[in-house]
Amino acid sequence: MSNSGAAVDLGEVFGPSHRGDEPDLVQLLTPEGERVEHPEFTFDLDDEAIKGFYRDLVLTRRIDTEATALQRQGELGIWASLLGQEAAQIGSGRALKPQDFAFPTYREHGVAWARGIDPLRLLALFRGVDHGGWDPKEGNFGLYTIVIGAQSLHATGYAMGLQRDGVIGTGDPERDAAVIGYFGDGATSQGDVNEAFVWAGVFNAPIVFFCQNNQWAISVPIEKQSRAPLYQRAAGFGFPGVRVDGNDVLAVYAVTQAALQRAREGSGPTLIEAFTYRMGAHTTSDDPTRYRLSDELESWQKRDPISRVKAYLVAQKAADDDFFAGIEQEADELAEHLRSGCLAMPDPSPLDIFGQVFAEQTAELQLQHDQYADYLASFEGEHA
Amino acid sequence: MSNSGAAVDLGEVFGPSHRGDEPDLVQLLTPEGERVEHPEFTFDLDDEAIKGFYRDLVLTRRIDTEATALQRQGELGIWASLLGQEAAQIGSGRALKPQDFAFPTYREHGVAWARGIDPLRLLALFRGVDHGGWDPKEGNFGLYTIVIGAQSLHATGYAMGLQRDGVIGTGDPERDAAVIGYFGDGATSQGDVNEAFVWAGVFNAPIVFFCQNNQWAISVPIEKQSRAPLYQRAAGFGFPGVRVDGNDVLAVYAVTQAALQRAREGSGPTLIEAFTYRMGAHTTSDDPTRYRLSDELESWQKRDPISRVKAYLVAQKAADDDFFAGIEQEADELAEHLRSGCLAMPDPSPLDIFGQVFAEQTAELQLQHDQYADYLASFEGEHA
Amino acid sequence: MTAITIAKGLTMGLRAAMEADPKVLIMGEDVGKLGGVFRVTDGLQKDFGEDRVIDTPLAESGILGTAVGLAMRGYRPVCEIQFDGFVFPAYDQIVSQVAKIHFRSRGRVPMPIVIRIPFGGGIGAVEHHSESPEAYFAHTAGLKVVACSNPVDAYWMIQQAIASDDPIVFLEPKRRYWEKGELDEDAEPDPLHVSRVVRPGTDVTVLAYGPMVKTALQASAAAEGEGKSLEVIDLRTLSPLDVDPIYESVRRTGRAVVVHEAPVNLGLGSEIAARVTENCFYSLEAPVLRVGGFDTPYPPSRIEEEYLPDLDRVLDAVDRTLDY
Amino acid sequence: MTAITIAKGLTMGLRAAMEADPKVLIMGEDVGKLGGVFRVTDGLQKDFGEDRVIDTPLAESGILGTAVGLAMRGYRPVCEIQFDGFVFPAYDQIVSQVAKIHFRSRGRVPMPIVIRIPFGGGIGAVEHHSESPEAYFAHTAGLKVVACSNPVDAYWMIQQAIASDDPIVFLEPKRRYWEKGELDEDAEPDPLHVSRVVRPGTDVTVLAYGPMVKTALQASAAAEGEGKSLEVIDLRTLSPLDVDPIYESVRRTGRAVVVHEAPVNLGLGSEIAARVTENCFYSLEAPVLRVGGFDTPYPPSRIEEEYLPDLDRVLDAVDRTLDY
Ligand SMILES: Cc1ncc(C[n+]2csc(CCOP(=O)(O)OP(=O)(O)O)c2C)c(N)n1
Ligand SMILES: Cc1ncc(C[n+]2csc(CCOP(=O)(O)OP(=O)(O)O)c2C)c(N)n1
Ligand SMILES: [Mg+2]
Ligand SMILES: [Mg+2]
Repeated sequence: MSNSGAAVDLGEVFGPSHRGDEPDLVQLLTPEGERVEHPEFTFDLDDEAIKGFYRDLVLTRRIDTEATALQRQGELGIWASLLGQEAAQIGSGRALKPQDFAFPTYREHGVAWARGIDPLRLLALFRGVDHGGWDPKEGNFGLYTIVIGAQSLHATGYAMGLQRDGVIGTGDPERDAAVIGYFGDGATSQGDVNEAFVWAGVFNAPIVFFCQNNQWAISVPIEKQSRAPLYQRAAGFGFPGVRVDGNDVLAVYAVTQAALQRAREGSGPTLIEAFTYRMGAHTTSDDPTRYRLSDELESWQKRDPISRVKAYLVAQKAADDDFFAGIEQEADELAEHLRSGCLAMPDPSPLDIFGQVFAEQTAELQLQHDQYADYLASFEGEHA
Repeated sequence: MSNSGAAVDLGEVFGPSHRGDEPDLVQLLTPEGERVEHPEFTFDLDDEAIKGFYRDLVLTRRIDTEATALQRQGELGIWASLLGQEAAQIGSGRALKPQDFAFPTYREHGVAWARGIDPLRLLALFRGVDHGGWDPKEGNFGLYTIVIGAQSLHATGYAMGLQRDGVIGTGDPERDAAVIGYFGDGATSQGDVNEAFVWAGVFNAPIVFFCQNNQWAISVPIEKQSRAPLYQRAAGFGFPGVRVDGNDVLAVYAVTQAALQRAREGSGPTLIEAFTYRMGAHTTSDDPTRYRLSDELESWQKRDPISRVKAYLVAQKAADDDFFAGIEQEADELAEHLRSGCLAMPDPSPLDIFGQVFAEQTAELQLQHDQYADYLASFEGEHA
Repeated sequence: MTAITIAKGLTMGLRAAMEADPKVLIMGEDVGKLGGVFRVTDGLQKDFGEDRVIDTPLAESGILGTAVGLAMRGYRPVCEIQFDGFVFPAYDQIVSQVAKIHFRSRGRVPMPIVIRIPFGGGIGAVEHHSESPEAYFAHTAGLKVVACSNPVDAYWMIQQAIASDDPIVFLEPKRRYWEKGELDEDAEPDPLHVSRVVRPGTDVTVLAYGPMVKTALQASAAAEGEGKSLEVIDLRTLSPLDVDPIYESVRRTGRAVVVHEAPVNLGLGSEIAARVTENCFYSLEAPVLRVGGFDTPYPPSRIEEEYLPDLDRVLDAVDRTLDY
Repeated sequence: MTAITIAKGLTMGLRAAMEADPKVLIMGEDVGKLGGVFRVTDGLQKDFGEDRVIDTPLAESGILGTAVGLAMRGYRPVCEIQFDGFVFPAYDQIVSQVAKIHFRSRGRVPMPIVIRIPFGGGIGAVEHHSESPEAYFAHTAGLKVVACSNPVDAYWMIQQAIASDDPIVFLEPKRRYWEKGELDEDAEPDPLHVSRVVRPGTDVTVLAYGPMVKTALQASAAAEGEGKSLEVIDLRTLSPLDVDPIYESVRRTGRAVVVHEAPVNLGLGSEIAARVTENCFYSLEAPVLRVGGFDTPYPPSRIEEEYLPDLDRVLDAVDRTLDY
């Protein structure tokens, strides 16, 4: 297949294909832990807040480690690790106000944490105990959505609901609300995500599209999903896009906070591309050695989202050994909570499912329930 | 619903939503029939060619008028008029080489004409005689596709086939081929069209996406489909987009020709937005007075695609009255061909459909065929 | 009592639902100023505004997907799919989201979404405008599916569907949109998920829904002339099926014919045949016969009358079951 | 003779098809270097290159839609859908394009596309990874649907499907991917659209396909111990159905049980029950019974074994039909 033998490159008459290949990356904290400034985005919280982020990052990573271990031990069916994406999730999750609403994929354990969801609820899903064990209205955190991209439209619709409820642009900071919709780099290829962009643009919906570009969709690299940098997708739908260092929790926080505020004020949608890296396998079922080289991983390890925050806190003398030790201990307790909670989790009753299909039960399902109950009862003698 | 009470507009930190609201429109022939130059695109054919375009435009419009009349008289079930879009279709259709392939919607009667499809075949579809009465391999013109946007992916796949066949970038002008995929402004909201953009970008497919922005999708105006000018959509997928005066057959030809050549040479996809206007109803079933004002139509009538070519030819003294009279006569003959051909068109046999489902007939369908034949035969006595 | 068409019954029902509950929204392509290509939403945007009657961009997945989000925020979206053949781009959102979210959330998140689909053929349309997709939805656990066949049901059933907290695919017999009936707004309507004997009879039970109810009634009138008494049941609810009146009737008649426009293979008739046989085995004098579209794509409209079940084909099946 | 798994049979079959015809392409998510999440395309990109084994962007409609265009250009795309639950974004392209283009073009444009779908449950997966969507496709005129149940069929059927000029939905029993069987590459395979008696018997006919064939065989072994002789038929072809061996068997046994994982309501069993009843009416000693998933969405995996038909539920149905 030869695509290269062009006699004259007519590219120029149409102008460049996209805005250039080396996009700006908003960064406020370097991999070495140095604070840097950005002309447009400022981080306006103090070191105490950064210590809070540090705690979130470490605990989130511990959730991930423990869940991975539980999966290896057969306690979970599968686990989707967020290793490497902690800053993208904590930075964005912490930028949310209580009245904002987040729509996750299946990997947003850090956002769940920031929204106050007990991580045991996440484990329940991956254990196969339920398909979504929390109430979206508590913590304003939607259920995990596995079909790639589907939630981007739900998020947009929810944002249109906020508009109809009159909680946009009132100027009341306790009231004005926005939506954040998460998805991955691979998801940007799905029709649904692009339709969400259309809708959000046309209706000026109060939504932030938060794309974690972790460079991979299982084994497929980002080059196979888009020829242009992802954040540039937004302009063609009529709203701004920005690329942020997804491993820099300060920058992610600052950019997300500004985009959310923009949405709450009624100025419409924003696409944030958090440039990050999936340091682990796609899930515990995956074997990334089949498709990527280890030096890529190594280069990203140098940009680890947690170590730079620690380096900063240490350099600033904002945190001492006790602080770090305290968090380690908290992490150990959390891990123990997860482990014991997971092992203690009861299986659901197979008879429950018949009542969960509809709000208004049907005679047919009630009959299936009763027949199945009778059927199960018919074995009771045998097994006794 | 108040979206406007923003305290501070944070728009600026993210930069502009899109590239600005007054996009360039490539034009080479003004509505008054004056030739103008454009820095990037040149029209390099002579007045004879323009006379050929004029003939195409007039005959295409006549096909449309006659088909509309036939529908009114009950001979067609429905007709989708291309009134006002003749230049967009003839200009782009005439830019195609024989080896190129075109994927139409349901309104590309002008492109069909340029590809040498007997317009009677179009009438057959709208009459309900068949779902697609021509062989796509003759004339390299795909079947009309009614599901909005679906054909954009077919076009992209076909273009990938050209790549695999090695007929891209060989430098042989008789061999190098490209694909053109047509769709409307409304179609740009469909997931499929955006997925086609993803694919075309990623695989650098030799395809021209030709969007006729006729300002309306039935009753829905373009503002409800996109917040940004449509041609700007392309950049976010990694290829160039351009807006051309869709009522200027010279400009459409020049731009399409350049984009096709770019594709044939292996430089990848282009999106062309032909800015035009649907001067008639959506179809003969539609009543546009319910949703749009007549002065909009009037302003577009001043930009009619045919009259400007006539004005040019007259001003240039490139064509005389005989020329114009000759074309009118040709048009009358064409209309007569359509009318008599349409009335003479035989209905299909209901027994044929069973054999058209599969390449390899199934026993089940053969049985249904035979049973239905018997059933029909059982009435024969009665009706005799 | 006023004489109204099915289309008018739907418009009136939608209006009543919007007046009763400010959370009811209408969304779809051309539902605003145009009032929909069938004018079912005529006048509603004018009276309820663009926030409640939403002309959407042209993408069905977008319509259903944003409806899910609106439902999560407490709204009750009524989505119009312009024609049956255009529901498929929304299929993923319907099957994997709308149908499953109540279950996924263990009942915490209801999905009060109505998906209105003008369905079926017989209007001389081009491809994709005459499909009968009901079996796809009836096979999908988590969806309820109903079809109206007359103006009175149209008026009440659409309101009941909107009032339901479950997602409902609401099928409208497009070729019957302009048929008239008398509406008494004060009468008590039947519940939504109930089938109804629309013509009593003794020899064969004919089961139909949507556009085929009229055809079945025509067949029963013709059969009467030949001394055969057909009992016609309008199913109304396709999922869940209301099986009791069906079984009751078949136990009396011993014979049943199911009629629909959709292809016979795995059409609604197959489920009804299977269940009737299982539950009325010893009453059946003949197998349940099915009359439907052939197992071909919908044909060009000049021969659609041959594809669609008509009076003669129903009578033919009736005769065949009587021959057993 | 070599012992191979179903997954391996498919890999070998795909390789053979690609060697036989340079127009055969493989496309899908992760089918390249990774070899697919089930490794069915393992090694093929390495040997046939990126032009013939195409890692696509993540969008199923895009996969099927571009496959249509490639087919129009003379290629024979084999599309992998990663899991059953992810076929729905491609539903429109499959139902309105792939299935209809041969018909639309009056036979001028064939659609030699194979859609491979690992289907069914039992692997402890999260939501959307255990669906059984076969009835959706079987109800769609213009598609052919087959399911393999063992390594030998996997090897031959995938090659036959690719060689067919019609679009074929090819269902792979994912929970049986690693089950082994002996392949004799020199043996003459059965044709694609043929059902097969895999265990002869006299009392009840048990019809199954894909993953349930093994379950049916287990049930028949257990029943034998209780003195009941079950005849097990592996349907193999779901659309068109190969009805003759089914009728022949039921006419002998007088009783039939259909088993599948998909919900019973409008599942394949309903069509089989309806047809068997119509065609073997006077031979039936009992109604055709159906064993399948409940009419709920697929449950969380900790209770999937309760949802899925197993040996006991098949035997229960067998006993119930014998009670008539
Ligand atoms: C519609 C659909 N197709 C395929 C899959 C299988 N799948 C699960 S995750 C995944 C890759 C997703 O990549 P990306 O969007 O980048 O998110 P990431 O997993 O990297 O966070 C795929 C293909 C799916 N879940 N849904
Ligand atoms: C998937 C789908 N949804 C809805 C329709 C009904 N429909 C036919 S044409 C049309 C408007 C198309 O607008 P546009 O893409 O701008 O093309 P135009 O008709 O203006 O040429 C609609 C909604 C359809 N054909 N397909
Ligand atoms: Mg990714
Ligand atoms: Mg338009």
